Amino acid sequence: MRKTGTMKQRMLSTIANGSRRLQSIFSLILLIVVWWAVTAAKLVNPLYLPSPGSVWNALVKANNCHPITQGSNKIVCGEQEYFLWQHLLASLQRIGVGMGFAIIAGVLLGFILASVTWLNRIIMPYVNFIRALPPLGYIGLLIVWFGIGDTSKIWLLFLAACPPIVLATVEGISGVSTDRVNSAKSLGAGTLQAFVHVVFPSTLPSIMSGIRLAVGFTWTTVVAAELNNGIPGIGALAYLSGTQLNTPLTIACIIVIGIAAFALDGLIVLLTRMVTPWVGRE
Amino acid sequence: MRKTGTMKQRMLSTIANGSRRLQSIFSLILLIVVWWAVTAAKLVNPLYLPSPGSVWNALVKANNCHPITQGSNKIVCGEQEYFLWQHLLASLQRIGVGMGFAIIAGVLLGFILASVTWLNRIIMPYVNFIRALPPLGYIGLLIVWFGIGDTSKIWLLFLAACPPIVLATVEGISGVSTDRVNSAKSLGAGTLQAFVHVVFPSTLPSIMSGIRLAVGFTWTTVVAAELNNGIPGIGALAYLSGTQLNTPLTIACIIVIGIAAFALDGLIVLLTRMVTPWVGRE
Amino acid sequence: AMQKADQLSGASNASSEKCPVTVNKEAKGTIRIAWQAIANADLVVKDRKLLEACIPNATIQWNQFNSGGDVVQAFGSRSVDIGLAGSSPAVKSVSAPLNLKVKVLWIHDIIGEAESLVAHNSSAKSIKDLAGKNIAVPFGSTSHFSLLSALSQAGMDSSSVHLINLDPDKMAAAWGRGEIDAAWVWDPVLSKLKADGGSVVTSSAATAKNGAATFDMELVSDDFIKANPSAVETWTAVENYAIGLIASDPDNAADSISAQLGNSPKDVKVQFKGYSYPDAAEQSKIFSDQLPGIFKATAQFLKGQGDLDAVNADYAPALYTTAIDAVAKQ
Amino acid sequence: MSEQTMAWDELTERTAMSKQGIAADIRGLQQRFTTQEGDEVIALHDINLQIKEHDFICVVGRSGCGKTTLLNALAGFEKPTEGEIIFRGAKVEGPSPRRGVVFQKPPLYPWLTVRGNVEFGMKMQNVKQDERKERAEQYLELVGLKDAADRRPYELSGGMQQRAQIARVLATDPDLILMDEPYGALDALTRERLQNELLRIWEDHKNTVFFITHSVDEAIFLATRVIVMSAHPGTIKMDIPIDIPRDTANQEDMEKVRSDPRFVELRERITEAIYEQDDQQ
Amino acid sequence: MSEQTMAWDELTERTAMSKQGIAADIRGLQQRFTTQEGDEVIALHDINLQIKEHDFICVVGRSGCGKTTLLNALAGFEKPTEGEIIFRGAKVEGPSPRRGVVFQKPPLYPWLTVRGNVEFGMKMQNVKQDERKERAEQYLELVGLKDAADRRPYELSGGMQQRAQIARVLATDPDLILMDEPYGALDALTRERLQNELLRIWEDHKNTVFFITHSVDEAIFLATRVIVMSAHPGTIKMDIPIDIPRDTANQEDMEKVRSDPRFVELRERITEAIYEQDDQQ
Ligand SMILES: Nc1ncnc2c1ncn2[C@@H]1O[C@H](COP(=O)(O)OP(=O)(O)OP(=O)(O)O)[C@@H](O)[C@H]1O
Ligand SMILES: Nc1ncnc2c1ncn2[C@@H]1O[C@H](COP(=O)(O)OP(=O)(O)OP(=O)(O)O)[C@@H](O)[C@H]1O
Ligand SMILES: [Mg+2]
Ligand SMILES: [Mg+2]
Repeated sequence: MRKTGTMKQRMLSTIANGSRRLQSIFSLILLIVVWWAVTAAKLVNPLYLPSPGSVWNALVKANNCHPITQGSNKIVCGEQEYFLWQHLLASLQRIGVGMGFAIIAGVLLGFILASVTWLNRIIMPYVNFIRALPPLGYIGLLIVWFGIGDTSKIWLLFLAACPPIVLATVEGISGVSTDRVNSAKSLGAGTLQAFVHVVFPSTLPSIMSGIRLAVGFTWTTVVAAELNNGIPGIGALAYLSGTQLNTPLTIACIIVIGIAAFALDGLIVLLTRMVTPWVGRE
Repeated sequence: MRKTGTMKQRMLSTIANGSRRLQSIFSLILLIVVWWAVTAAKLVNPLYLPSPGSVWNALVKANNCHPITQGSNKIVCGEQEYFLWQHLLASLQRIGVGMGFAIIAGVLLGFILASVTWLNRIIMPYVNFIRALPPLGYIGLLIVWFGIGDTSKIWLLFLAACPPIVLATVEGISGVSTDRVNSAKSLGAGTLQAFVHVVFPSTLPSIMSGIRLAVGFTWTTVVAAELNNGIPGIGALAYLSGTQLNTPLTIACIIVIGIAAFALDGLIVLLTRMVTPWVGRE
Repeated sequence: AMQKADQLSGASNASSEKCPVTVNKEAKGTIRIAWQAIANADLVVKDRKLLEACIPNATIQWNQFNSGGDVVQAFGSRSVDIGLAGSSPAVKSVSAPLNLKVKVLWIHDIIGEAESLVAHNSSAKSIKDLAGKNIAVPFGSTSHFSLLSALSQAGMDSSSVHLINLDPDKMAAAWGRGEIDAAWVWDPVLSKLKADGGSVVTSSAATAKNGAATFDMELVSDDFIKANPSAVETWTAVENYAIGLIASDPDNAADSISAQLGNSPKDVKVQFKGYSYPDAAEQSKIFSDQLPGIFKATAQFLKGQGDLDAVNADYAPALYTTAIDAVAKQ
Repeated sequence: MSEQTMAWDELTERTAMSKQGIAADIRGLQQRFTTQEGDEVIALHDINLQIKEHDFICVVGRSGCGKTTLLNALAGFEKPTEGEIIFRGAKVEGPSPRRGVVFQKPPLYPWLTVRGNVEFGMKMQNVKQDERKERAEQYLELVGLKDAADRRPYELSGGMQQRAQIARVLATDPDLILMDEPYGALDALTRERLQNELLRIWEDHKNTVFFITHSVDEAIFLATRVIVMSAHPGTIKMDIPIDIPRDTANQEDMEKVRSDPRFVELRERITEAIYEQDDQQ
Repeated sequence: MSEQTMAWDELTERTAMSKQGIAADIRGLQQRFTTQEGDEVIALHDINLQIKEHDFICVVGRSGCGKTTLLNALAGFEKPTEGEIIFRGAKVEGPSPRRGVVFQKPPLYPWLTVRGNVEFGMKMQNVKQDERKERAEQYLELVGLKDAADRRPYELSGGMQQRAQIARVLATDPDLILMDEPYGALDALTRERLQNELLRIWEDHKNTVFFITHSVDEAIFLATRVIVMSAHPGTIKMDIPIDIPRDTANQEDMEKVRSDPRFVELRERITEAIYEQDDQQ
């Protein structure tokens, strides 16, 4: 009786899993079909919304070498001298470095601001200030200070990613139950130990959600960061192809950005579940 | 004895309050002094970091009428035909409308996605997708669909603000203690009532922090939104003055954006404290 | 740094190019160049790696920019040595309040029909017919300058039309939706609008005739001139060779440019017609006879717009003619 | 199966059950949990129990033996891994206002005052405002929270929070009252008063009560039937009717009951049943 | 004033206090809260209490009378509104590992297993790993959680969580043990076992214990001194030494003690003291 129960359950869960995957795939297919139908019926000028086919072609072309015109013996490889995946990789590197610094600095700053009240009063206004600054407004200043190389781009991504992490950390800490901290101190933890062993893990879910938001944020900032001298870089490619009215390539870039961001986000969600398994179960 | 105690406390708290305000003012003054010293010592080319004085002049000029060049009898008012405060007001309106729709749609969508699992699986990927899209990448599509008027700008701000609110709502709901909901249902609440009377207030702190992040986000997007046909608009002014290498005005705009954003943020924090007084006290 | 796609795939076909002018073995270090996506000989040089071949001991660094303003900013932060900018940013950079330590080195092209005013309504014969209409133009561009000049030449004022700041790639959509009545713009958008029922009202060629010429030019920093005069000369010689190619072998030149722009060689050849590409000999004359005056006029116009604080007494010191004159003699 | 989609034989069964006066029927209930380490915990195993209308059931058992798990299943909070529970003829599929629950940890709503919390259930059940106010007042008085009615839950002591929860549930007058150690955090007098009030309500309103406690004395005082559970896995070890007459109005009677030989005997038997497993743990 | 910045007369006072064997001295303690509505609640008023070394103090009183508030003040969790507390000669200014606290609601750490939680305090106090492991095992056994040692706190029942917390605190062997209704959620046998263990530890290690309970019987069994508190505002109503001899090892002795006339008398007096205020509430 118990065994069949388990088998039945296993079967059911396999079916459920399958249907779950089906739903996602179905939703994707639906989107592509609608897109295709709209373009096939010529409801929109292909200059603005090219067909799925031509976007796919742009994607393939951007990852291969091909003659510049049919029959010509001049071969060009990728777009703007780099393959699309190289552009993506370059942007990912910048985001990775920027996020890395942002996580370290944001969490540290968050902890400091949450514990030192007077520093909080002095620095928090600036964090909130930076949080609202349009990247396009101050990228010029960053270029002036850090040059047109990767440094200014990474600074921009860093400045975009840092404030949400600081805020999430501060908010997470203010939400830590005082009983937990008091209990740790009564058990012999010093201020530092209580931080490391109790406040930090209690804040972890909040920090992770801050990181998640920050990564999304850096993706939206990547075009602004790569506007000048951003090649190779997927944001720069998206912008440049737009100015050349190469809409299929622009849309291919946007889709690639979206998919990469989506995958990265999934990774973070997975990681979050791994490091904070207790969330939602208390 | 008790009375003096209270008086002493009141005095102490007045002093503390005063010193708190002093700290903020002090931090502001410090920044301006450092800024002034750096520019006065000519450490940086004024093209990139103008002196506080010239930024102040740009600010004053942008809010007044003046002859176009010294001695000329052609009078211009403000910058780009509008006073700076009019630019700010125009942007505030766009942000207000975009945020308004984003709050309504984001919270509703969040509630729906949190309760209907299959819809979540279908729609959530798209929300995460949109969350990562660079505004500069898809503003073109919005213009195709909604024109170069305010509609496309408001759409952009809406699309920037919506995902953080959806995420915060879904996350908030997943964090609601099951005991709370079960208790409400056992007390006679239907699914809808349990939502309105228990899930919603439990999620409110999370929603408010989502809104707070979203507003910051819209500010960073306002330049991208106003890049095309954005006058009057403080984002457009900041960008245009940047391309014209009018750095004092750019910095004045950025500071105005920062201060407006900071004030709006303070308002939201205050509102949050008012509507969720229990946070951090349980 | 990342390997380029052609190296990665082994399809590299440009590195075999030989230096067409005297090889400069003297110049060393890094030469930082700012380039923009404009159909002129600079892209031929870049595509064929001519500078790399002609200055073999230096590292050539190509940095892409989107507007003259950005390039000027990069000069200020000492991030580039040589860079392409339009004539109005060039004038701004050497006038107050910026007074950058840069000189004008080269004219890549003189803008003619390449930047034109197209209108929806074919009955608009002159800019006067557009009074009160919506005209789109990217603010701060050479087209913006030409449009304002055209308006003032016609005795109009910027307030007699409704100017809309619009990126070129957004114009087609606004055009299709009927949100703009006219636009002053360049290719590929210009061709799109013409194909989409637009008719040309006037062009930068016409405004140039009336004394408001616009150019794409190369700026070079004083520091770089001082440190590497020979490299500056080699650069000029290479550009001169490439400009010659546009006239002598337009097919191959168009192939190179289209490879850089990411469009088709056919489109590039159409664009050639909108510009004139003076060689070093012609430029030598333009630099000495016309440019100081044109710069002064431009500066006066910009000052009237409130874009400049003061007009220089003489713009000749802002021009670097040594290299052009030397190359012109060869 | 919900009440709407009942088949014919279930309907007849239901009629039969109500004729026998059965309020809830627990059939072959098993509840398993998988821990994070991957171990399987069998919290309840093969529980069969029929709760009659107007029963006052007290459940006792060692800490961790599955009492709360059983109560959660009855309340409809947790789907049984195996087996089912029929309440008033329909399968339990979720929470219902006919089954009020007093939780082990009071889930009060911090955005409402204590009074607002007590009124909450009545508001959900559309009790008119006047009546709601009156009944809230009455129950606040009953649990001794009249003075603290306008405070927020987080401004109450642990015992006060528990009392607020009790008032909130009792004010909605559910058919089946499920209580998880409701009086554990209360002092003896408050406890006695609330015990008596509960008995009075139970007698007046003819509710059915399912009451978890650690006090065998309390169980014998209150119950018409005591259930003893044992752990590993949680099963029903003893199901014993209590037939000692009592007069709740009379305090001194209580003390007399305590020394009643039947009480002493019951107490011994139940205690023994609870602790038989002792050597195991 | 912290231990570092003691003035001379305080130092002499401290010496005097330790000579008299005073562990903690509560002087004119008042604790006020302002509720959200703006009302002022005087939770404690003018509390004066000297706790001697090796005292076993049990605090009883009506729910909401201020027991937890007093314990919080002793633990150093809440700054007194007025008055002060001197512990071993130094003013209490914050939590300290010398004063271990068992909370009313167990604040276990969900990122640690039960074993991890029990080891936590020892780890903070740099107990060597071997000893830590051994002691954790020993205390887990003591509270009957050996089988559940690798589970997470949220996989435990309410009573099991409470026991885990008790093991965590006792394993660090604090000088002053502050316990807030530690045994309220436990069944009688577990409770008895833990009571005996606590007494054994108290006798062996000569700790001082401050123990809040609702059971007068428990108080008399355990305490050397029972404090009765009354509410509105919270004050000490009675402070009574307990001198009934007991042999914790002998279970049957307990039952005998229960019928000791001195026990019965004490029980009556304490109960009366607790409930004198009854008519007020
Ligand atoms: N944060 C607070 N704000 C306002 N009032 C409070 C607060 N904390 C406690 N009180 C009040 O102080 C009084 C004493 O509370 P305390 O928790 O000390 O009671 P207790 O004796 O421990 O009760 P119990 O036995 O129910 O746990 C209560 O009336 C309570 O309402
Ligand atoms: N989510 C869970 N995951 C794993 N095990 C669980 C979970 N919930 C409960 N258990 C286990 O099920 C058993 C029964 O738990 P339950 O809460 O029903 O006990 P209880 O009888 O109410 O105990 P107490 O008197 O201490 O409250 C316990 O061994 C507990 O560890
Ligand atoms: Mg339980
Ligand atoms: Mg208490």
